[in-house]
Amino acid sequence: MAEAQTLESGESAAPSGYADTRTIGGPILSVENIVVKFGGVTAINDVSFDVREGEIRAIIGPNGAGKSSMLNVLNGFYKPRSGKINFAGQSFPAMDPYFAASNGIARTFQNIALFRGMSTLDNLMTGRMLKMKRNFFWQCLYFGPAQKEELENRAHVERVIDFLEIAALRRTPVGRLPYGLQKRVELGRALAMDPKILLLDEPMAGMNVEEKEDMSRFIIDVNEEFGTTVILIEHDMGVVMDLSDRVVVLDYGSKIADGTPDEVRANQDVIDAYLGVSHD
Amino acid sequence: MEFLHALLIQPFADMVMEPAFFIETLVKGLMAGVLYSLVALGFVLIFKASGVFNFAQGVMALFAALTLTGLMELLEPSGMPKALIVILAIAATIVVMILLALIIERLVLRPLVNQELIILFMATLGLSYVLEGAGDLLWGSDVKVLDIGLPTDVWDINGVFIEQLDVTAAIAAGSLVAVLAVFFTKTRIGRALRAVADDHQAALSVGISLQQIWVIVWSVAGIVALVAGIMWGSKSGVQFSLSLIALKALPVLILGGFTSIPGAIIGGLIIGVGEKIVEVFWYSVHGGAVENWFAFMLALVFLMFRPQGLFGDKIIERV
Amino acid sequence: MLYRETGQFKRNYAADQQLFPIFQDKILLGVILTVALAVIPFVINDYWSKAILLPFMVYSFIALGLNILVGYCGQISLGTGGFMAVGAYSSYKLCTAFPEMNLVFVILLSGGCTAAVGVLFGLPSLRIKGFYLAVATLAAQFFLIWMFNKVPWFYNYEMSQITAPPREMFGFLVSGPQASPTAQYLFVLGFLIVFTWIALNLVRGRIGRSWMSIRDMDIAAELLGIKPLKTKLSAFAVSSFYIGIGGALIFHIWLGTVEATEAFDILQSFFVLFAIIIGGLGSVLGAYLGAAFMALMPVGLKVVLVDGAGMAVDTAKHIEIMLVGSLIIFFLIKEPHGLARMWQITKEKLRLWPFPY
Amino acid sequence: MAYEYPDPSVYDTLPKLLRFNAERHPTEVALREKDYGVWTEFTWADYQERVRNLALAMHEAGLRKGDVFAIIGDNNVDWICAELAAQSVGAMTIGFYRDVLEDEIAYLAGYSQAKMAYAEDQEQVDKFLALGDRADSIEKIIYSDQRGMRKFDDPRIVSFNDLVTRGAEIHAKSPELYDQLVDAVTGEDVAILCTTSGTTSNPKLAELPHGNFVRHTQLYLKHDPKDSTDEYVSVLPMPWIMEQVYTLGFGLNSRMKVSFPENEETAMQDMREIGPTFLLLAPRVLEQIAADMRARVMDAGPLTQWIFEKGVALGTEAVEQGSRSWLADTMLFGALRDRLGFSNVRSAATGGAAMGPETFKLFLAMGVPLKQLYGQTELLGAYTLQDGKEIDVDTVGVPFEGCEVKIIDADTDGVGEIVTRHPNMFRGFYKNAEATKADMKDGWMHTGDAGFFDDKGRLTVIDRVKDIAQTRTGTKFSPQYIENKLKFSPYIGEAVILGAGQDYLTAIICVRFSIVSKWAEKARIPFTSYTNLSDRPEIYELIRGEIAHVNESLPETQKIRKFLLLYKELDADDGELTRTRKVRRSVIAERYGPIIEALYGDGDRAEMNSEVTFEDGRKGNIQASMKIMEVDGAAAPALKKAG
Repeated sequence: MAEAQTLESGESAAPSGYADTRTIGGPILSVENIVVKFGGVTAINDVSFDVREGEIRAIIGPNGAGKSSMLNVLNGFYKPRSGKINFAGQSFPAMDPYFAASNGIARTFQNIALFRGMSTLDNLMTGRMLKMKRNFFWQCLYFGPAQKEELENRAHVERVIDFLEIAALRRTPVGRLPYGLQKRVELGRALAMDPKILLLDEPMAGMNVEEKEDMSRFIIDVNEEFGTTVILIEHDMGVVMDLSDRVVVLDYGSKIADGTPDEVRANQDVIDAYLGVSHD
Repeated sequence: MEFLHALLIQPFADMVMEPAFFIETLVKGLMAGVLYSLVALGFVLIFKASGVFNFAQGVMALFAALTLTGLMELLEPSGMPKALIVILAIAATIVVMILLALIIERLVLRPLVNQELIILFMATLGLSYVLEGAGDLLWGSDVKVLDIGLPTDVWDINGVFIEQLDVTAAIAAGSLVAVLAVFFTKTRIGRALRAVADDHQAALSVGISLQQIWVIVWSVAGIVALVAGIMWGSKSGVQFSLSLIALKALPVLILGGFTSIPGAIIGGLIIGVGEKIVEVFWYSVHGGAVENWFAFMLALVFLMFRPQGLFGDKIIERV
Repeated sequence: MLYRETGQFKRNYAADQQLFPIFQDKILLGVILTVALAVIPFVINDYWSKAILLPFMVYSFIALGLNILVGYCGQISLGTGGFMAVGAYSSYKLCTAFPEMNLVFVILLSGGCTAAVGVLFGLPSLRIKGFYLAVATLAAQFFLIWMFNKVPWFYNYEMSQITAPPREMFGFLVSGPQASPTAQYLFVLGFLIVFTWIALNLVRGRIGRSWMSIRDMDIAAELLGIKPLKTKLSAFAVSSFYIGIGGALIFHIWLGTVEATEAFDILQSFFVLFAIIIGGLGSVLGAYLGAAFMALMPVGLKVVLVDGAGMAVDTAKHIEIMLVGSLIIFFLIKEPHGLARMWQITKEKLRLWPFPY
Repeated sequence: MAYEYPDPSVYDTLPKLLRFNAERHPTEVALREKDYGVWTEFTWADYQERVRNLALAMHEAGLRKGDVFAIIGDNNVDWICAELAAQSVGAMTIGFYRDVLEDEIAYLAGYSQAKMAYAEDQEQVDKFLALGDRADSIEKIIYSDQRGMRKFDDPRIVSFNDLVTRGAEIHAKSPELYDQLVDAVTGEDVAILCTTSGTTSNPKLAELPHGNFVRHTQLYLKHDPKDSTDEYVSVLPMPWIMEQVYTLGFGLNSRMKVSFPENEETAMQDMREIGPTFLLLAPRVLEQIAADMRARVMDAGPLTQWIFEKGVALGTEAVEQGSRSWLADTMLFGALRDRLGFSNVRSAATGGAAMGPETFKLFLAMGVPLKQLYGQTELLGAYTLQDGKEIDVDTVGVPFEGCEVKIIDADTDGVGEIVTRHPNMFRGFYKNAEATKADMKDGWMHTGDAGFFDDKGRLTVIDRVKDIAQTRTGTKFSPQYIENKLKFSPYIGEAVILGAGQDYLTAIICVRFSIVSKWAEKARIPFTSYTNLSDRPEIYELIRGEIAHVNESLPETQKIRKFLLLYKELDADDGELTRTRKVRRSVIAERYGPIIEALYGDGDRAEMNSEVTFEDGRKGNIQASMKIMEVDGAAAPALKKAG
């Protein structure tokens, strides 16, 4: 567990004047008995868990444990064979991607899925798509309401740019950015949606220590500043244990543990399934 | 009412009333289908081995046929026996097609390696223009008669007329498929080619470079194009429209699946038969020339329901 | 080299997002517009109009339309010729059915008809991509041309060749054999300027970004709340609208007489596709550059090879075909974003000179 | 042009000047700030309103005349508004450098008993909070960046915007209050407690009264006039005296527009967007710009390189003859100026260190009229400035009118310590009479710098007096002065001059890798690494030529006799340089003892094989072998005896 030290924030050692001002609410999203199969292969087997409003929830597990599949279920890209998803006061057998997006579920991808032909700014602006309503006619003229709407959303996106400290990259085509910054821009695109829930698929994969620290800081800030619920898949155990409030552990598509980082760390099944083999 | 009758009743009545004519149309359709299949086969070969959708396959057939007729015209004054001329010309054309494959690999494919497939597709569009221009420039653009001595008689089997050329084409196509099947399953290179379709690394570990594979595949596709060109050319002359007719191989592929050789054959037959029968028996409904678009519309409808084709692999998207 | 940008700063997003934020670019645009509007109309003659300017302008228009679909939205289409025919034939029908209708409305409405047809043939794009879609659009090409050739209603039960009736704008004849080159030129130029401006507005706003997001990464776009079908169909609609207007302009202004199987065959589809590949996929400027190249290269080659070197017309034509094909391959290898990117790189270099980066 | 500045006897404080401008020119743009990608403009009325509201709220919160107000953050409108607001109620302001360490804040805040602080963002607020008891005098901490602030629940923390809102309410209730507060402050009251760079001990705080500040900046403006058409981009550290003089002094006196860039990374681009008419750049920065420029042109095509070389040659030649080359300007410098954002520059200053003649001429040729200046915090910044009439690389010009400068304890060459006095200088060090006494003798400020006057009355500054070294034979020399001359060579990155207590001078040289590696590539000299490159005989020969060139301008006794090329670059991370890239001689002497010994020995190689402990506790084993080369230009000892 040497990695855990690299991200020790040291906040607990700080003097008075600090407080966890977040309010963790009731469950905002939950899944019940989800089963996902591809052909004959079971990717997720009867998994249930809930996510509380305002918390950072991690899903961990060895490679192929079904973590990404779980995120894909949550935002509607995969349709489960059985089980249900409870969200926004309703219950669904499967999520619809558009419904997820329009009800405030945003996500990033494990392999960066930016729009490579566009600039950083335009990529972030795509995150505002659902907030922009002006019809085709006004769009043609780029005048009056359409321009007003465009500029208002630009102003919003600029706040995200400021937040993520990417002002210098505004006009750069994202394809030219280094990997770590692409990840940051992708987070920015998700943030531009004003999400209630942010799904992060290995946000720190392939990053160096410094980039990981930056990204962790951004995730914590998003969670604290905007009260955004974060659901996170991450390989780096140190990061997960530092960041998250509660952790779900998957192994071969099944849930083997669920609890606070400390509880999970102490769980024998988890140690056997994951922690034991992670030190390669 | 009259229209519905013409659409729904009359054609089937005609089929039943004139079985010989129906069978003849059917056979004609099958034979056209065989030729579509031959062009489609070339597509499949290249697609399977490199993922490249070779739009120029039809023009390659035209180019091969033009080269063949051109060479035969050149050899004719020599006074050699016809059979020798044909054999020499065919051999030379095969050499030309292999050279062409080498050139294409070097000048088009190699610089575009690792590019998106859609870029490669558009490059083959450009290639088809180059080949068309080159063929016309070298051999002239008039319609040419291609006669390599294939039988042109018509058999009359109980009132059903069947052209021998069509039968020859079917036999040629059949043997080509057989040869290819042997090539792909029994030879080392063939097996490597199959491997490359699944995994480029795997093919490299067999000890064949990607470049070599491309050259081989394009050469084989060139030879297939030559066979298709001979058949089409013998039937209706060598002319530019050949490359357009060859476009019909595209819907054939959609029906049959881009990666399946049997699919190419069966798709070709379905389209050949389908368009002939619709053309002939529904003439009063549409007024003719539906062959121009029937295949494409069929493919379009088909795509809506089964995009991977009859025999193609299922396309799975992963996030 | 020529650019001087010190002291050009933006106080608000409106200024920052304007079409031509750099002062020197505004001057360049002003010069081009002045020449187009105030110089050419006075010097134009029949040859320049019919052989050079009209083809360049109508193909720019059509290339602009196709570029929206292919370059911005990433949906390949080989049905351009068919859609041009829809524009031409629907304008013919409208024009003959309502002789009093202003030609501008006729042409806009025929663009609308084409958009509807385009949407219909765009439906498969929900399920298929790339060259599968290319094949599907071939169906549109072949079916539409067959239809205009076979269904007599479309050519008013006369000859399958249709002829544009004379029509006036502001008292000047713009279509028919008596129309003056200046009037025709200005008529097409008006369309071109207005619709280029609209295209620029579309591609820089919400709709343009939704197209590009579908092109670049459709899965990610869907999860941002972009509806793939709606977005693709909107691209098909806008694209076909432009192509239809282009077809109508070809019929009414440039050629005057067309026959579906000749004027709008599959080679037209290739022609326009090549124009945008050479010009630059996903660039409004690219549509202009590509159309200029494709429309003017044959003229240039004819002057050089036939008139100059005394080559046979046929041979020159073959060379032209080969040249176009080679250039397509060349551009795809060397500069997949075409002439527009080359211009952009040049401009970037000028802006940085004497520094290389 | 005679531009009338406000009468300093009436408008004798900075807030009064602000009020004056807001009354006379309410709609004129005073400040710009790039936020969220676009430039927000503040008119004089906006500026005044913001300062007024903030001041009223601060006053309500208990800030009074004579209190100390601490400021830390990036250069921006909020910073200067906070500063002026505090000054409006008569408080004294201290600016902290933004990367200052906690200990220094603790020291200064505790020592000055700062009552309130402006800390821009969470990071800076953290610094104050972390002090705990060490800064118990602080009653309020004002922040302007909301981000990350939610986790604080310290009651002392208030938001800038809340204060501004509160101030507006107070103003609505008592409209005369602000004017009363401002009028209660006079020119005799201290405006700024400016930190002086204490390299050895804790920093001291120089008391700068309002009246002195206003008058001295007007004096400066007389020598370098500015008006409301002037544009200035604030990129230097805000607490530094010169940035205070420009942003507040020039800004308020001449209504020069001041713009603040978005952040550090975009500063150069933002500066270009504005196109300043006036700038101050340290010689180090200018050298860096010139070096970058050359390095980038080296990567360009041959034609561009040719144009560049020709243009520079033509331009330099013209400058040497006191004119500008029209041709060079058209073909090169026009574009070059634009790329760097210097197109509109009408006046430019530099100072603080020596500068290479080539670089100096390059900027002059480019149309950037560089003038060197000299000054100290205690003397309110610059008090000498070149007149710009001729190319003058060495001197810092003549003193401003009314500023007395003299050299004391001069040696035979006229070199001695520079001492200065003028009517507007600082009043003393805050709560530190002892230090005041040490630096101020009979009303003269002892600068600690060594320098001399030339026959035209121009001052030349050599080095710190305490850094002047002596050879065994008694020759005085300034290592830094010679090192700087060496570093003007594009091929020399760092240089260390040795010779104190020795018979003659030697040098340890670090090549400038970015340039030398390109040179080597062009000359087809193979190399694998910095170390390997530094060992090539061709490179030794190259550097030898450069040193010989410098030797020509040095007195016989100060010529460099031998040198070697160090196997590595000197590194601030290894403690060999200060963060401002000054050589740490003691560290060098200790770490490279064997090399130095070898330089003064007879061998022609220096060997390094020792274990060293770096600052951060790392241990490393250094093993290296370097050639030692003699510089032919220097006379051999035997010859000297003969002569």
